[in-house]
Amino acid sequence: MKESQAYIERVKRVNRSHQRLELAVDQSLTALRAGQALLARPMNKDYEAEQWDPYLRELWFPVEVQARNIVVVERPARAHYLPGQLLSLIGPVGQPFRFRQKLRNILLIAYDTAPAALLLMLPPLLAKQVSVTLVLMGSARQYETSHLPEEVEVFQADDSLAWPDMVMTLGWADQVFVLVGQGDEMGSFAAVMRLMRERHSELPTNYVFGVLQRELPCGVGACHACVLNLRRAQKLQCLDGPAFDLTDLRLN
Amino acid sequence: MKESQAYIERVKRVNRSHQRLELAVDQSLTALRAGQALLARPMNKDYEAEQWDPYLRELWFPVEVQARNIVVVERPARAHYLPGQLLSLIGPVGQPFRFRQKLRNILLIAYDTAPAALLLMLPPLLAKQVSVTLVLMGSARQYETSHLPEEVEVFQADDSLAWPDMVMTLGWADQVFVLVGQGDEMGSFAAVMRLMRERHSELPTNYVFGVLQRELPCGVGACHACVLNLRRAQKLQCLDGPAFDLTDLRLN
Amino acid sequence: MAIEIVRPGKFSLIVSTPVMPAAGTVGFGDRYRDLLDYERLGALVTNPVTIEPWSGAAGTRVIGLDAGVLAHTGLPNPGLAKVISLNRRVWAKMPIPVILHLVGTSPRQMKRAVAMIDEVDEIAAVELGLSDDIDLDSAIDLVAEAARMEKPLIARLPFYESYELALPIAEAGADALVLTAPPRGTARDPHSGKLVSGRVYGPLVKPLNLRLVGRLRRQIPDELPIIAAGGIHSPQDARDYLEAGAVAVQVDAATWAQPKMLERIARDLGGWIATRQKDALPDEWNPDMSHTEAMQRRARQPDD
Amino acid sequence: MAIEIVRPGKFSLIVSTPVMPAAGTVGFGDRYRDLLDYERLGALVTNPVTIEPWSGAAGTRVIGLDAGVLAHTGLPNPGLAKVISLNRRVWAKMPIPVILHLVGTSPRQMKRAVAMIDEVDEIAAVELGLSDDIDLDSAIDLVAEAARMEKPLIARLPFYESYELALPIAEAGADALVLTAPPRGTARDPHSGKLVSGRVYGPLVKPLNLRLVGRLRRQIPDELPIIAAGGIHSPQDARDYLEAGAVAVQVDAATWAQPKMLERIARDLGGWIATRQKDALPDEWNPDMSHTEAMQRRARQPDD
Ligand SMILES: Cc1cc2nc3c(=O)[nH]c(=O)nc-3n(C[C@H](O)[C@H](O)[C@H](O)COP(=O)(O)OP(=O)(O)OC[C@H]3O[C@@H](n4cnc5c(N)ncnc54)[C@H](O)[C@@H]3O)c2cc1C
Ligand SMILES: Cc1cc2nc3c(=O)[nH]c(=O)nc-3n(C[C@H](O)[C@H](O)[C@H](O)COP(=O)(O)OP(=O)(O)OC[C@H]3O[C@@H](n4cnc5c(N)ncnc54)[C@H](O)[C@@H]3O)c2cc1C
Ligand SMILES: Cc1cc2nc3c(=O)[nH]c(=O)nc-3n(C[C@H](O)[C@H](O)[C@H](O)COP(=O)(O)O)c2cc1C
Ligand SMILES: Cc1cc2nc3c(=O)[nH]c(=O)nc-3n(C[C@H](O)[C@H](O)[C@H](O)COP(=O)(O)O)c2cc1C
Ligand code: FES
Ligand code: FES
Repeated sequence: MKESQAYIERVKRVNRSHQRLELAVDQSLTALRAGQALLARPMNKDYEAEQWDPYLRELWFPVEVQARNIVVVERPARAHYLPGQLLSLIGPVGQPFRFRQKLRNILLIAYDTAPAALLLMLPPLLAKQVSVTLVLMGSARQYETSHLPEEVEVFQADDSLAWPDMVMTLGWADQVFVLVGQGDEMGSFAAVMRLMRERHSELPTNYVFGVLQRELPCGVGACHACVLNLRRAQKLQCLDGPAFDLTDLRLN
Repeated sequence: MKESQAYIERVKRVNRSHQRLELAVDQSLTALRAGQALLARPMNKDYEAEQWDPYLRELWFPVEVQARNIVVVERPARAHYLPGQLLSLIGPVGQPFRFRQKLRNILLIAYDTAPAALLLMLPPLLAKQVSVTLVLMGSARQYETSHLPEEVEVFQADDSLAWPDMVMTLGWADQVFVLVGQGDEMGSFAAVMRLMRERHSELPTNYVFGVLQRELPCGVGACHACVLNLRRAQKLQCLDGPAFDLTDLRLN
Repeated sequence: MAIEIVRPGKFSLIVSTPVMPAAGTVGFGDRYRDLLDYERLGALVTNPVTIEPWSGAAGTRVIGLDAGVLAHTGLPNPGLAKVISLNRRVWAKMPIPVILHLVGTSPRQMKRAVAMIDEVDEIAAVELGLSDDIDLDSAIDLVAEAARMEKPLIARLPFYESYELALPIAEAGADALVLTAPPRGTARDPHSGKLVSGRVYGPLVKPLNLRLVGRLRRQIPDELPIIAAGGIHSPQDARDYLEAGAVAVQVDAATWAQPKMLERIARDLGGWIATRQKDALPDEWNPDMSHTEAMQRRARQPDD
Repeated sequence: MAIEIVRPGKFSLIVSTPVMPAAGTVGFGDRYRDLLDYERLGALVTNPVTIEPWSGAAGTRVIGLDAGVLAHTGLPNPGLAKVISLNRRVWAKMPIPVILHLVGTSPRQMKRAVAMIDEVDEIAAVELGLSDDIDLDSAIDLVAEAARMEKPLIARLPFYESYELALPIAEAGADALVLTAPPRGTARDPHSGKLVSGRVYGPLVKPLNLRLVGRLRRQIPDELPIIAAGGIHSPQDARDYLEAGAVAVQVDAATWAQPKMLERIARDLGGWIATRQKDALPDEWNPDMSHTEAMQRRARQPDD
């Protein structure tokens, strides 16, 4: 965890709804792993002239880490970024995703959110021959996936959150990661858990993880705005997250 | 007076302290004349995402109007501008400078401010063989003039506001424009008027003009933040200015 | 659409969209004619007017802040009589009701003002500005005096005192409340280094006043309309205030920074407000009550 | 440099720079260790602590605003006893005084808190947070009870009530005042569409509180130090408060957005403050007064 500076080197549109920013970052950030994020804000060389709108840092989940200290993030196309913009980055924020040792089939679910936070894991997993299924639910169905690796099998869930081969996918999956949009996260998790419970009478631990992307004011465990109630303890999204075992998270 | 949009097409440094922005502007603004200004603010295509820091529009005095709807402004080098930035412009703001019919020699004074607001008049005046003297006073003395037309004769005033050939320049000048920085404008004008009065027992009208560049919240005469007290009336910098006859302005 | 923005009773003030400029932001007349389509606004609220002429504040009056501005104009104005004679013709042409903002000074002066204003058909209503340091009794006396006017009286409450003043002012005869005037603050002029005190404008005023409006709406009688003001910089800001129970909103300094935003908000809520009719017209409202000139003038407008 | 930030008398609290984080912004311990050099700060002010454990607020707690943020954390904390046992070691290692922020609830609970805190040498002073809706009498009782503590008592006043509370609280035994807690406000969560009420942070709070500090400084006894808080986002913001008569300042949400800014402000004023010594140490100040642990611990530091 440190603060470093970066530049937006390139901005390119990847689909109707999203653009990718190539960031020239500090060496230390290239060690960043899937699940970990950056807290970013535009900055000004002259700190007395710092601008405060937008105010909070944005939570950016890298989708790609390239050679030459380039980290790529995916942002909504509406947002306005210009190459050459200086950024302040705090990171890495949070813990890497924990994958099963013998992971063979993984199910990724993006519910009312673009799947960006789930994309950094793709290259390593695919390299290890892990078969990846991505299911888009709710507003996530508007997300175009043509720019994703073709090995990834993509489904669109219907309004009851079901998708073709759902039963099979759920049966095969060794691990499930459920990424939800901001708002009623616990409600969205609960909805997905109902699907799961229909398949597995008894859900094992370390099987289905919920991934959060709430706004993080501080990102270092200081402001306590990201507290989560687990069965036995309170945890912080910024320090302990973004992924939590959904059998452990209090969903109501 | 209208609101229009513009883009920053190019940003280039002109001296140690300043940079020039080439703006691709609406056709209507190319009719803009020396003395008139623009009220500029960065804007966002998505107006619900409008950013409010900085808040007030900046008062920009064009230094050059080129073909192809390009207007050039000069800004401090500290300020951070990127090509491609979309701008909202309100203008033209204010009245053109009024020059004497048979103007032969003009004296321009920049006191505690860069002379940007006085530069747009140079090409037309020089074309008409008017000889131009520019005197830099106070902090204006740090302003490097190598990028200005070489026909312009530049002097640096000393701490008592005197400069070589002052007596001669004052004697020859048919008109004087005194541009002052923000802060104690009336005090700066008064100081310069003392110089003048030492030369001319009785100062004629339409001879020495004070040029103001106070921040203008509205620019259209609505907010009344730019009221000026003249001998016989109250005037507004935004509608009646930026130049006021210093024999008419209340300096205390 | 037609929205009643004053309490049921002797007067009525109808606007076609619940959005208007705040006092002090758009001048006395039509200074924004090149940048705004007045027809799209609910009403014109003039700059503050005093009975006697006031000269502007000396020295710096504007300090740019991070995402805001501090302004202390000193409310320069040539005095009520002059303001009327200078702007009467423009007001007559205005396609929307004209609300004159009157600076509350003394009841004696108020008496003179009332007499003058009652003569001016072009003025649809008066918004009375109560100074920040005013005590409760003086405020009540002022409002009581102003309420003798034959036009709707809207009272604009100061930011810090609005809790204490709201109910008493309502009882003293105000037909509607504006919550609130911009808060006073102090900032340093970066050029002169001097401290300047004045009014603070910016988006951050909105969450403060939204809370205030939400709370006060639950405390004052339903029949007394609240016009919300403070920090509105987007249509959503305005909708939030209406959701909180305001019948209309006033947009302030955002108009200086981005004039079109005022019109956008007005157009947006002009449609959205349909669902607010019930709140906008309290049930007790009696359709054949006497109407103001504004109403009659509106009747002559091509309907929008 | 050494600046006394509590009133002359039984206690003393010396800081080496008049800049500290505001309660609720940097946690209970050293959570900012990777991003801040604590040695450069004047003191650590902990997150709010309650006697009993509090769970965090449910649902959305953070809403980004234009140039600001609304946060309603619900002040989650494991309760005073646990907070002490969990952080004691970190506090002992802190190169700066530790000020514990205690949420004011009931005098009964306060009695228990005082007993616990008096046992903890690592706590240099207590900052008592008074809730926004507190009435004068309850506030006085709370402060009187807290003042029995054998440590300096700093009272943090709510934004809207600070005028009414300042003098009575001072007389009830506060050794310094923090002006003020972040104002409460309401904003709509763009994701859930729900209204959330909480504290509002942002640069625009500064001109409001600067005015307040300037006015109150002229109203309360000179010997009672004011620690200014609210909207500080640059060294100049902090200097303005000192100019207005504050002996020190607290930086709040700016630290979340740009952690280095807190340190910059502290370094900057650490030098600048020299010229403020006179204000910082009231004339009545008696150099051989008893000193707090903070003072003794500082003595062991390599001098900076
Ligand atoms: C003993 C105790 C226990 C508490 N426990 C919890 C807890 O477990 N979790 C928690 O989150 N909080 C808790 N609180 C805090 C409490 O619920 C309030 O959220 C908090 O005190 C803020 O209240 P307020 O009056 O300042 O908010 P206000 O802003 O005054 O809001 C009061 C109510 O009015 C509503 N409101 C405000 N503005 C508007 C508007 N413009 N339009 C419509 N409605 C509006 C708000 O949504 C809120 O419901 C507790 C408080 C106490 C005293
Ligand atoms: C009859 C009358 C005539 C007036 N004529 C004029 C006029 O001609 N021109 C004009 O500009 N105004 C005029 N005023 C307005 C008056 O001078 C004040 O400027 C205005 O009322 C704001 O006062 P305030 O108490 O709200 O300001 P406050 O913010 O309360 O300030 C009061 C004083 O404290 C100072 N102060 C505030 N904060 C601080 C701080 N943090 N540190 C140090 N000092 C601080 C301010 O600078 C100010 O001097 C007039 C007012 C009245 C009633
Ligand atoms: C009774 C009274 C008399 C005032 N007289 C003047 C005046 O002569 N000149 C002036 O600039 N402002 C005058 N003001 C206005 C104040 O300066 C202040 O501007 C006004 O109360 C609103 O503050 P603002 O201008 O910062 O918005 C007066 C205010 C009051 C209440
Ligand atoms: C007497 C009292 C009891 C409170 N109990 C709780 C609680 O159990 N849970 C909670 O989240 N907040 C509790 N709060 C805190 C409030 O929710 C509120 O958060 C606090 O007053 C500060 O507001 P903020 O969190 O918006 O800054 C309590 C506040 C008071 C005054
Ligand atoms: S974001 Fe501040 S504690 Fe997690
Ligand atoms: S800038 Fe508003 S009146 Fe001149």
